[in-house]
Amino acid sequence: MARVVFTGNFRHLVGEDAEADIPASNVRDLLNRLGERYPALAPHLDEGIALAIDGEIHQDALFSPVGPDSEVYLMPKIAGG
Amino acid sequence: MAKAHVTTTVNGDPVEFLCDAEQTLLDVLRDELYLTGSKEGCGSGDCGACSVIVDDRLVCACLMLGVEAEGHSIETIEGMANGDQLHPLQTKFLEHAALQCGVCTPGILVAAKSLLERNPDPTEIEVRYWLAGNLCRCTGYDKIVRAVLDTAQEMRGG
Amino acid sequence: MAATSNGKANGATRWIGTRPVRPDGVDKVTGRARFGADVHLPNMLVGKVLRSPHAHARIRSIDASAALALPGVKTVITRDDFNDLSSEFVPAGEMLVNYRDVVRNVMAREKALFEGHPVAAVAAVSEKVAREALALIDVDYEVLPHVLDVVDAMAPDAPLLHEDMITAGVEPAPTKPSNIAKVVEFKLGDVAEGFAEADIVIEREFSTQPVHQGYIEPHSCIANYSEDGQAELWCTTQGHFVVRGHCAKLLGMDVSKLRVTASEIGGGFGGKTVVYLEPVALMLSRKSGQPVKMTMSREEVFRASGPAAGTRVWVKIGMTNEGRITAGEAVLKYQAGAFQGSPVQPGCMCAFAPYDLDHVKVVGYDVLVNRPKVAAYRAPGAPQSEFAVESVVDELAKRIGMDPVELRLKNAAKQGTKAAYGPTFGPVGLVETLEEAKAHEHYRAPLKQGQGRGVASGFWFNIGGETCATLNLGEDGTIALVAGTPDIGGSRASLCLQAAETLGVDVERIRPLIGDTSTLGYTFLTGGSRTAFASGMAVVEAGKDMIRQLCERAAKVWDIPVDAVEWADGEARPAGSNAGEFDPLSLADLARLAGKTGGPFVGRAQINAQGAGPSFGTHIVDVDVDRETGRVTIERYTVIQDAGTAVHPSYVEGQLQGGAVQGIGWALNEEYIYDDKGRLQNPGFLDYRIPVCSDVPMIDTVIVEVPNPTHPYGVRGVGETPIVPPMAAIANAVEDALGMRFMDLPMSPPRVLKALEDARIAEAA
Amino acid sequence: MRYEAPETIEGAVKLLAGGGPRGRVLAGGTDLLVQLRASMIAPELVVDIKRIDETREIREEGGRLVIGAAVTGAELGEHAAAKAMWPGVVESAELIGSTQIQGRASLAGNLCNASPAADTVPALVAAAAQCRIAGPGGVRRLPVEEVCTGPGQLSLDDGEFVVAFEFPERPPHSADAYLRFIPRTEMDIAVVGAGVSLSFDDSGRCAAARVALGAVAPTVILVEEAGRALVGTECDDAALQNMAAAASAACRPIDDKRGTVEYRTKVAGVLATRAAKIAAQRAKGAR
Repeated sequence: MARVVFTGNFRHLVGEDAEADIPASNVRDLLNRLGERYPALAPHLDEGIALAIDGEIHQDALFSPVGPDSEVYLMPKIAGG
Repeated sequence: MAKAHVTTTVNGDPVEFLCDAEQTLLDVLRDELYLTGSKEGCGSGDCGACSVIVDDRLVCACLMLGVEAEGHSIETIEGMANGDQLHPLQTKFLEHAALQCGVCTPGILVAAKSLLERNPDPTEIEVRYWLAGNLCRCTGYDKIVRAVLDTAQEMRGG
Repeated sequence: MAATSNGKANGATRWIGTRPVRPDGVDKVTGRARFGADVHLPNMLVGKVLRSPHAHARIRSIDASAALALPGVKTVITRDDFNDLSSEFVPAGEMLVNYRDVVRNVMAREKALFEGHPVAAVAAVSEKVAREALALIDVDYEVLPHVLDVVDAMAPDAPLLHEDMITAGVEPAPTKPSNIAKVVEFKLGDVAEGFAEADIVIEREFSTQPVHQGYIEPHSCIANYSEDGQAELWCTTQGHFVVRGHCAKLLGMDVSKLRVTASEIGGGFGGKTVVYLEPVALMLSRKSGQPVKMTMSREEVFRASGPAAGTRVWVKIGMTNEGRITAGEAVLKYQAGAFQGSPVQPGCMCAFAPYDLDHVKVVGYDVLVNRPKVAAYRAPGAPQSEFAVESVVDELAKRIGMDPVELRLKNAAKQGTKAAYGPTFGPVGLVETLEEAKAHEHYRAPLKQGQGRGVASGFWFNIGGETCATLNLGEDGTIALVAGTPDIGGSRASLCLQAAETLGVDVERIRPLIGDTSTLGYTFLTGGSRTAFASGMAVVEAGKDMIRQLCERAAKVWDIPVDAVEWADGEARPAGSNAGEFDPLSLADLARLAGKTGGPFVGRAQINAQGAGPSFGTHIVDVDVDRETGRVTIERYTVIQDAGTAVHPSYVEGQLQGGAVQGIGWALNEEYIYDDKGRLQNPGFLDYRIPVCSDVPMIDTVIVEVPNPTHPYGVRGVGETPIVPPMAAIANAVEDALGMRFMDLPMSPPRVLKALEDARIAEAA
Repeated sequence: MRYEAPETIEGAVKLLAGGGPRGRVLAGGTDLLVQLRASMIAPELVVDIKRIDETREIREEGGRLVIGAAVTGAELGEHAAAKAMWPGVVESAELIGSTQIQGRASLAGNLCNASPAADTVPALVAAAAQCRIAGPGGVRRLPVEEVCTGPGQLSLDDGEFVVAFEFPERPPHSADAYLRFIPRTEMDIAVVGAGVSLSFDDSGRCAAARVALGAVAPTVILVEEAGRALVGTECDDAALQNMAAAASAACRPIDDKRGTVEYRTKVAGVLATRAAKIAAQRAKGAR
């Protein structure tokens, strides 16, 4: 079970939960399950998000692996100048 | 208004062109003679990207009318290398990585050449003030100043 | 097959870390390099934009009939020529863009939202005729009240830029529209608890002015739209694939029908990640049936492109008497300009990033004002919030008499620290930069009478993203490297070095090219400090792809299994039991045999680079202040930054130096000055004062290398972090010199002198 | 727009007198071309005076310096005699813009652009320089401070143009200095400018003093009270303080993008003091 932590405004979309344990082997699984569990979050998972998987930032990467004990932060997407 | 006929020397070659009275020397160089090495960064003499040498004086080509060039001699970045031999400043700018995007580089090289022709042994402060009219937004000027000082030393035979 | 690289992991590198002359260097010192405005096409027209003279006005009607009647005018376009687009967010340079807004930004629809907002454009046979035509276009405006300041724009009675704007991120959603597009919040722990643990709590409010990226090359492009619906576009941009996507969307084209070529780019710093002229030029070309060239004047660049957001930032930090920071809280209000999308989100995330904190709360507001839509500018959003935080941290250090570097070391984020914005840091180099600062001769050098010294640290994430690269092996064994990220400051050199290292060949044998949008797969732009990292990663992958092919071919030639071939030092060698059985086949040998053995070699990579390494820096600055005129002079400056691995150290140093000097301008003199009608008063380099050569000293650099484990050679990306620390470092140095803290930028002479005078008056009273 | 480059004063006068109100004189062009480009002006005729010999010469006429209208800052800076006689005037010309601008910008252009912030004008006024003006009525002379009547406004008649600047004879123990304040070290328009010209008697007392300020009023101003505060003194600190107070008191500046009223007023006194110190130093070393 990956431990998912919601940062920023994603917290507002998941009700009281700041964190959730989600079984997933990769980002796509994780996002699908998050969308099922938090319908309000679902529309935001398509664009504009980044995941920090064990500290490493992944953006637009559906098949990045998620480990059984991974800590995953759901954050806004980052760009730059 | 008919165009004016102007006879000049550009990088040592006799050049004739036709231009409107309103056209700047920079317009003429870039749009009539296709010498696009001189850049337009501001059009008001504030950035130095269009620096050229007219009769041994460093000027902004955007602040001179094309018609004023009649009978004068103009040097641009395109005339700086001698055939396939780069000018020592050009070589040193490459060695020192004294450019990033490179758009200010032609103007800075022309300005630096003009400095070294007048003052073969400038101090850092003299280099900085001479080049104050050449804006560079990428480098913070450090490597540019070092490249000019190093070239000066090399050209003096040091 | 066992491809071994000579990378960091194996110890010594042959090419990484060397300083060859850049491959595009000669073109750039001879004037040969072609930038945006350096191209002329046969039958070309000149396009010019008519811009709103009002900061806020409803456009009742536009009559272009007189302009169209002028001989030499080929076409005029207005809002009517662009289809309206619905709200749809896509990634661009900075966060996301909404096409509904993009189409309005390139050509005003219902309203002009800032002075300089395009309202029409004309294509004519010459610049002169085009200018005359602009004067003949009759626009009927209903001038509306405008708002420029972020706090004013948040007031309940402020003039509304978008009458249907409902603030996002607030529950329950507001019922009334406002200029606040979005509220964002980042929380860690419980700040109330943290402040309760503190012995000292300091709160301060800061302001920063919008600043322009200040690239020397104005925006420029040539569009050539043909009657068969295909088009080519040449433009100066940080990302031609992004330009293609935006333009295709705005013109209703298939992306395959639009080929975009990136010219050499004369600076961008984030400002050339969006489209301004490009869709307009394409539309003019489509309507006129001729190529159209458009170039902004410097004045247009200032009035209608960039800038970085002006901000108000409130910060509160608690600390124990021993110097442990217990909590940090901040409220950030960022100007977005005329459309939503300020970088307030990254501003929030970066604010406390250099610190290992248990309790953080940052709230950010994205606020519309009647100014040009902000664009990315080096570490977008971070310099403003970190200026505030690093100033308060300095004050805290002074309060307990602790050295400010010590205080930072005591609280520094390091590997394993839960970043204030959430995730846990992997290997990062903040502590290393602070240790270097402490040990640096500059930090201990005596100051002259009246001078002051300041330090500050800074953080930026860096990014990866979609990236392609191709290596084409020529028949003589030399290589053409094709990348899709425009070279804005020497990246061709760093890509060639990474390819040379991977392939084990001389870097001189690799010639780089920035491919157009039809030669490579989609590649995200040059920005986010991603080029050396992500294009580098792609080049390394392409190199490995080629090595795999080369080894397969050698195996064929030798008639041995492919796993019995190894690649080392630029040649295929028989390995294992076959070692020494055959003479090695060099790259040139295999290239020569290519045709007879199965065809040419092309190494490719198409990746979505993940795991960009965050970058920290620490700056030290000495200032002198003329007490009678208020002028602040930078006497000495040192930049220390973690580069992960410096592929070409000269260009890494250049990034650090350039970023620092841009920061000096931001700190001391750069600002937009508007009149009471919302018209910009200083749209030129004369009165928008970027640093000139004589304003600054040499900028010393120290490159720290804490490798990024996700990149084969440890690259992090270096371009953005160096603009983060200067404002606070300089404010801290001025405080050290004068005993007076400046919380409003820029610290321009009138502002400094006024503070000195006020202090003298207060002292006398 | 028509461009003409006459080779004689008479030729220029004839063109300008016939050109009507939309004829413009072109010397260095560093202001004119910027205004042309910004469409601030749209002259029908531009008369380039650089091919007239008198406008290009620096010479001494009976101990008095004469500088041609179109002489550039760079040329003036290289003229050892001019620099020795009027170091303040020369340094003011050398402060206009960048090296590139120096290669073109002229004294007359700087004056006739009629900006209150023109760098050379306070130095020329402090030096008591006169303009030699040619026109349909012949040649007349006008003190520099009387040429500009307001921002962009000149007292010259149609057909008139400045041919040269004439400087007074320089008594012994005299020198001038010019300082300006700009936010950067180069490339800016003066926020405040101060020109000071001093003459001392053999005993080291100030015999004559002229103090002129730029960018603190609609035109460059000659502050007679400031000069009087120095005359008869040894330019000691007390005298300089009085002079600075008089200088600040004479300011009638505006708030604009380059500075505030209070800033300009305060810094005018500071710069006048600093310039006076330099002039005094030079005068003591002179002759």
